Amino acid sequence: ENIGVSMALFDDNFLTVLRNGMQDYAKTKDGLNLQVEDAQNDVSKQLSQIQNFIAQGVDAIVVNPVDTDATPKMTQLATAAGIPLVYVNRMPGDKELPAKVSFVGSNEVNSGTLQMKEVCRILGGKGEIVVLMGELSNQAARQRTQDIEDVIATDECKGIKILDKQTGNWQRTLGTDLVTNWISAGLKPNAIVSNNDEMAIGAIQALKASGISTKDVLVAGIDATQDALAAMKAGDLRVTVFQNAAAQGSGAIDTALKLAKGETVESMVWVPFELVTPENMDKYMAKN
Amino acid sequence: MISPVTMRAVRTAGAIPNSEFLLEVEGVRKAFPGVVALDDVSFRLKRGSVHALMGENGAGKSTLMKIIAGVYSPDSGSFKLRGNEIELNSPLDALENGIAMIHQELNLMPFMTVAENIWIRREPKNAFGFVDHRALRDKTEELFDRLNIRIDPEINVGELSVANRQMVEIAKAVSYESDVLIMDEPTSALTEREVEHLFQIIRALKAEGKGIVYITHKMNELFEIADEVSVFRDGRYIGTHKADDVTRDDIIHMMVGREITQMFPKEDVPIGDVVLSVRDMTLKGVFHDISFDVRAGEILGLAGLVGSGRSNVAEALFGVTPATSGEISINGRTVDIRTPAIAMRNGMAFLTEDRKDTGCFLVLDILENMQMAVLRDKYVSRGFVAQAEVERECEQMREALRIKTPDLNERIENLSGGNQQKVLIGRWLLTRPRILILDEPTRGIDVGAKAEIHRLISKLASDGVAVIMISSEMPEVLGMSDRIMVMHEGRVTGFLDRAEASQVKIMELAAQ
Amino acid sequence: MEQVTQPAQRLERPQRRRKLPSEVNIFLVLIGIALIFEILGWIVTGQSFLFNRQRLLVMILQVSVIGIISVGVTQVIITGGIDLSSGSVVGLTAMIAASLAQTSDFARAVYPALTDMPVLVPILAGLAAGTVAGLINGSLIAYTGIPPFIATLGMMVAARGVAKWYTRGQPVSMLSDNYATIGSGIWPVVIFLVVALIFHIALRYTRYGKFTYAIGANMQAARVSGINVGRHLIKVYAIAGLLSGLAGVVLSARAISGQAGMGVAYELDAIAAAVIGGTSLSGGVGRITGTVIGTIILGVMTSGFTFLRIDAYYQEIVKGIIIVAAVVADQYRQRKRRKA
Amino acid sequence: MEQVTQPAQRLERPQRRRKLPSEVNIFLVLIGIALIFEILGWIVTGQSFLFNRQRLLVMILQVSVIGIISVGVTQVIITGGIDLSSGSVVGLTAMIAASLAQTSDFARAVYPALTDMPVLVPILAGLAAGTVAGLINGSLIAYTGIPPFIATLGMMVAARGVAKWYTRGQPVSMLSDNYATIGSGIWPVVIFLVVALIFHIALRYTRYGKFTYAIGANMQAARVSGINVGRHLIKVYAIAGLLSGLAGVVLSARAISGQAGMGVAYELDAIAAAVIGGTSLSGGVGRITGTVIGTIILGVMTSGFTFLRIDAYYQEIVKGIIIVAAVVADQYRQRKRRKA
Ligand SMILES: Nc1ncnc2c1ncn2[C@@H]1O[C@H](COP(=O)(O)OP(=O)(O)OP(=O)(O)O)[C@@H](O)[C@H]1O
Ligand SMILES: Nc1ncnc2c1ncn2[C@@H]1O[C@H](COP(=O)(O)OP(=O)(O)OP(=O)(O)O)[C@@H](O)[C@H]1O
Ligand SMILES: [Mg+2]
Ligand SMILES: [Mg+2]
Repeated sequence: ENIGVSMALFDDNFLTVLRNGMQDYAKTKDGLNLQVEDAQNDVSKQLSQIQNFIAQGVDAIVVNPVDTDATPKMTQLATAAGIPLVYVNRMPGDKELPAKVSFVGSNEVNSGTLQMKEVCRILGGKGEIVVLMGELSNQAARQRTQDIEDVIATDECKGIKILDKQTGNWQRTLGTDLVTNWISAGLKPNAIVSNNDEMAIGAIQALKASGISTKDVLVAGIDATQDALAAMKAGDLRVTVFQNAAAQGSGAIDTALKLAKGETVESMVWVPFELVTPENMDKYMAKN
Repeated sequence: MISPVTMRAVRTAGAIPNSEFLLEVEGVRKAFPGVVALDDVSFRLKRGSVHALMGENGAGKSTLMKIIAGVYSPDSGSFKLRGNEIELNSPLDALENGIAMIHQELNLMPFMTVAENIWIRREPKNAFGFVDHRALRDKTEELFDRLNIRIDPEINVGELSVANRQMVEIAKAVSYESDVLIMDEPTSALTEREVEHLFQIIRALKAEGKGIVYITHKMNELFEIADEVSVFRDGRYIGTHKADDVTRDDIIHMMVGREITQMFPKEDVPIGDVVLSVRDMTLKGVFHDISFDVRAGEILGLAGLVGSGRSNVAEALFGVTPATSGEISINGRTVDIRTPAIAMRNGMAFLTEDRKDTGCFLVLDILENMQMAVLRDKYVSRGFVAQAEVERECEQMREALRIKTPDLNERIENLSGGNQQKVLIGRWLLTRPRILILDEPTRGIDVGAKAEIHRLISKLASDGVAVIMISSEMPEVLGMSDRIMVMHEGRVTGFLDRAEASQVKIMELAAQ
Repeated sequence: MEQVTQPAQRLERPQRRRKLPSEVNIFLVLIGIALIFEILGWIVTGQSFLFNRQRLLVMILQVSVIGIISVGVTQVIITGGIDLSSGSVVGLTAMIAASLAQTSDFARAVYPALTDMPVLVPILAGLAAGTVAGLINGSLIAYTGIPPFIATLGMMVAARGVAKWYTRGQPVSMLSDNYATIGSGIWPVVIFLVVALIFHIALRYTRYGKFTYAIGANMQAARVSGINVGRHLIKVYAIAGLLSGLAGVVLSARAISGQAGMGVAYELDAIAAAVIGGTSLSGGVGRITGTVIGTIILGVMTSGFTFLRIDAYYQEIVKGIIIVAAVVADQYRQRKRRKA
Repeated sequence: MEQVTQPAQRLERPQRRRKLPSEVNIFLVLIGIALIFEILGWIVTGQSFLFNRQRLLVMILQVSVIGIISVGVTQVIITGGIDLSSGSVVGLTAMIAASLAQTSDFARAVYPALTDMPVLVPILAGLAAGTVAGLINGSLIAYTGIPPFIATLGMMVAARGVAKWYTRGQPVSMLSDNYATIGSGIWPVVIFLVVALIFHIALRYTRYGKFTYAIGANMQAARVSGINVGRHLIKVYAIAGLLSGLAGVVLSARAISGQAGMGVAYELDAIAAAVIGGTSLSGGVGRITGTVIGTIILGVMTSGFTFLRIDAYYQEIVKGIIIVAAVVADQYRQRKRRKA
């Protein structure tokens, strides 16, 4: 079988783990040929890649959508060509997925919620935080930020106040710069909540450079990357959220194969988020 | 075949066989797409002599010199320097073998100082290997003193007038102390004073035993400075003579293959009403209180030394750099000329002095270059250009001006300088102006074409066009003008009628 | 004194050269690239690359948005300028157009009162927004005299900001079927080619075109020739903006969604297409036909990579090499012909 | 012919204008921007913007990587060229340098055999990789005659591809403490300023500098003056590549991690810094001092926005406007002075 895969972005650490998960899993299957393309965060490129796959006559397509609101068009293209389609990691915006189209992934609403609830618990429901946001035109950034705000709106976390939120475009050095700028502006947050681990690590570096202990300022990220877990081991990062990239990857390939063989599968295959704290971190050490 | 490196070694060692000729070129051929620029051309340059090169525009003079200076490589032909066969692969090779050239088109770096321009690649260094700016300045001043040039070495070249840039080019070429010095129309931007000054420099170099190739279209210069003269026509070598053995007419005949009877065919035409009237026009710091009238059918010559502000006055008249105060009226109506577009609407046309900077669209073809100005208000309907019509007009203009080109779709870049100038004249003639301002209209134009352009100007005047002609060539001003306005340092110093005007009187007013 | 006896020679040499338009070169490069893929295709996959209608369509389809921008950018480059803002303007106009093309059965519409509008409304809104951006670029360049690079860089940053601010980063979806039609099937290709044809004619046969070339060839000379350079530049940049707006409309219709991140780095592809097609960044030289070919080269490359299943890691490396090689080959052929 | 006897007159106007360096203007613009933030700071937050050592440091720190690139880019632009590849080369060299700076206690090192190397090894590897990229750019431009835009665009795409391919997209982390030092504290700022100083001197006081300006001002003139234009261009692009390599090293040391996506779009910021600082894209004009000021303007802006807690959505809009306004103000002052 030939499966065409269109990834939203190659340069993203998490998506790289996901991609590798798919490729590693594909190697265990005889006669399976994966063709992975990089959409470079461009909806139009992604659409074109799907159309190229269709012209190629692949047996199934796996899409990690750039823009979850643009998926109806992709669904339509694949359905019209009669080729099975599996969305992975980012939940498609379709009202309903037709037959031969599925989604494999985690519910993004959970990631920010798990993260913020833990932060709230550690802070005891009160304190001041700053938020490091991802790239603003990116859905995960908006969703995770929204989750944080939603948690703060609940009764048990009402005492928490957001001092400022700015975008670090997912990047470590921009995270460092932002936090340094905040510190120099006299902000004294109790916690820095970041939309991903990279910016969280940047925040830790900024704190250290400014002589502030990570014991006094809680830093939280999402993704449980290698660097993040190392930081957690060192006691600098206190909260992160594990999203099982490998499981999503292999799940997506499995689902695609089943669809290609004509089997029916559930339209939503969930792989849950898991909260990672210093207590349970060992079990995630070699995963992402 | 001796490599340039060996040559250099030999030369520095002083072990040069003392052959009679510095330079011998044999059977050179060079073709550009569609044009054979040089065909089996030979040329020899003697030590301690000035060898003039004459020929119509596009005859191939510059091309041959560029080959000698290592800019172009010839398709075939042999090349001897001081009796030794040699091959030049780059301008650097030529320079290191003692060949320096003043190019027809100025080749200076506008944002760098005069001193930096002259000594580029040869900057004096201090003990730490850094460029020594003080020494750079001193060396330049020394050079300028020797050549009797007065230009601030630390001013940016971009701020100099064309004439001064030309002087910088001359100084730069001299500074190489090379045996062979090629001058491609060095005086086209100079007035008599600087020309005389340049001749002094040339005589000194000649006395040092150097060989000078001198290209010009000005006959009088030829007889003043040249020892020998070679003539080219259509890429072919016609002949070489001692300057003393030939007459003006001989040379013209060799150049164009026919007689040219009258150089300044000024017709006497009835002078009409005042068309353009200028009162107290001032651009602060540049020119002051300029007042004059031009009548229909009249040719007003503008004379003055380099930098006297003639070009600035013309630019102000045409709205390129408008004056700060004063009044311009056309046909009795006061007009506020703020842009060239307004000037054109009032029937004006302006041929600028700097072909390259303000004239040619180098990368466009001849046709586009010629039609650009007229499209403002002719040959266009609903935005579309009536291409066939314009092309016909341009073709006629090409014939009238005898522009040498295989076809009008050639890039103007590939034309010889004189032919470029003709295209630009054509551009303005197409607009059928009532007031024509010409700034150095025959710069770089050969005798034959010059006569034609003069006839054309005359003809326009007789059709009732008011002409203002700036020229640094005395005979031209004297021959063509009905009246001459002389300027000095941004002020009008006097008017001379055709009858009373003479070179001496103009110089008196111009130098004050 | 030897006497020259022969009569004055004809100044004009008789042979009139047949000049091929310079696009022929880059067209040959395109054919070359396509043939290489065809041959490799038979070797590697045993399939034909070119004889596949669907693929031929996708090849152009996937670059038609770039192509539309590129037509505008070509004109800007011919004037000697540059437009870095096109990608961001695509993003902005995609948002604006999409926000006016939503259906009423969608609860989160940007303008709940303005749903189910006739399809012309979002289209015109997108075009207008693009034109305004272009007008701002042009006016800045004409009246303040700042370099086009800076004016359009400022617009690039600011327009992206406005696009994100417009719906606070939310994508705009649930667009009407009528609107989606513009971006479906062969439509984007048709729009691209029609736009290209219009401006091919405009550049070659109208005064607008002549003045555009003149300004790029020598701005100073253009001014002295009576061209109102400022006003003309504003026109050219406005048209470039308009076309970016059109690109934004087509893109959002194609994706049936408007997203603030749309069009990132499109300006580079558009400029690349123009330059590959022979437009000179120093101004005065360039043709729409060349740009179209340049655009198609980019498209053929993308499809060819997928077709040959070239590993995504190598694709970019190969793409970079092909861009350079295409221009080198073009230059080489041009030089050789000139020598001949 | 009458003889001219009087001595040659002074041909040039005698008055020697006292010229302020043109950077004074843009410096005043910088001061202006800083003062606006200072005043707004007191109004909005009741704090001083400028009198805060930490902020002053971070202002430059956050742009020092851009600044290092910009010094190289300035030289390229002075020759009349452009370098679009710097951002990608930063990504590539960051990966390469980082891969040689890993510690041995990390299980998944890129080169398990090459861990715990002396810190000079990754640094030199990064610099070498950057220089090679620059040499390729320069050679393409010098020998094939293709426009710098295309050569460096090709490199931009290809180098990013190589960066991704190098570790198949995996980030490279667990770098040694020695290596991390290069990017910590005030080091990046020091490196940036030393680099700027070196090339300020090189451009003003060495033949290398004179040739660079000469080529940009008039390439034909440079050639007939005997300058080997091709060879010099290769040097200039190689130096630009070297500095991008240095930037990659500093950036990866600062992040203590090498990632293929590093440096995206840095080339635009670097070019913007140079142009804001007065470097002309048409070549021949530009100074490192101006570039440094241009870079710092970008840094002040970023810090100012965070300081004033300007909503992220507005930041880009304001940034775009400030870039344009800075250059407009500079031009306006320059023109006024010229008239005076
Ligand atoms: N780079 C070029 N490409 C194509 N044709 C050229 C090029 N340079 C010169 N030519 C052609 O070669 C011929 C000789 O030109 P050249 O410049 O040597 O003439 P010239 O004798 O110096 O004329 P002028 O007196 O006008 O300077 C002309 O027909 C010109 O059009
Ligand atoms: N771009 C410029 N910047 C500064 N000074 C200039 C500039 N152009 C001309 N000038 C100066 O203005 C004065 C008048 O120059 P203009 O060119 O009008 O004189 P001209 O009489 O036409 O002489 P020329 O024979 O050189 O054309 C000169 O002193 C010249 O140095
Ligand atoms: Mg000539
Ligand atoms: Mg003059």
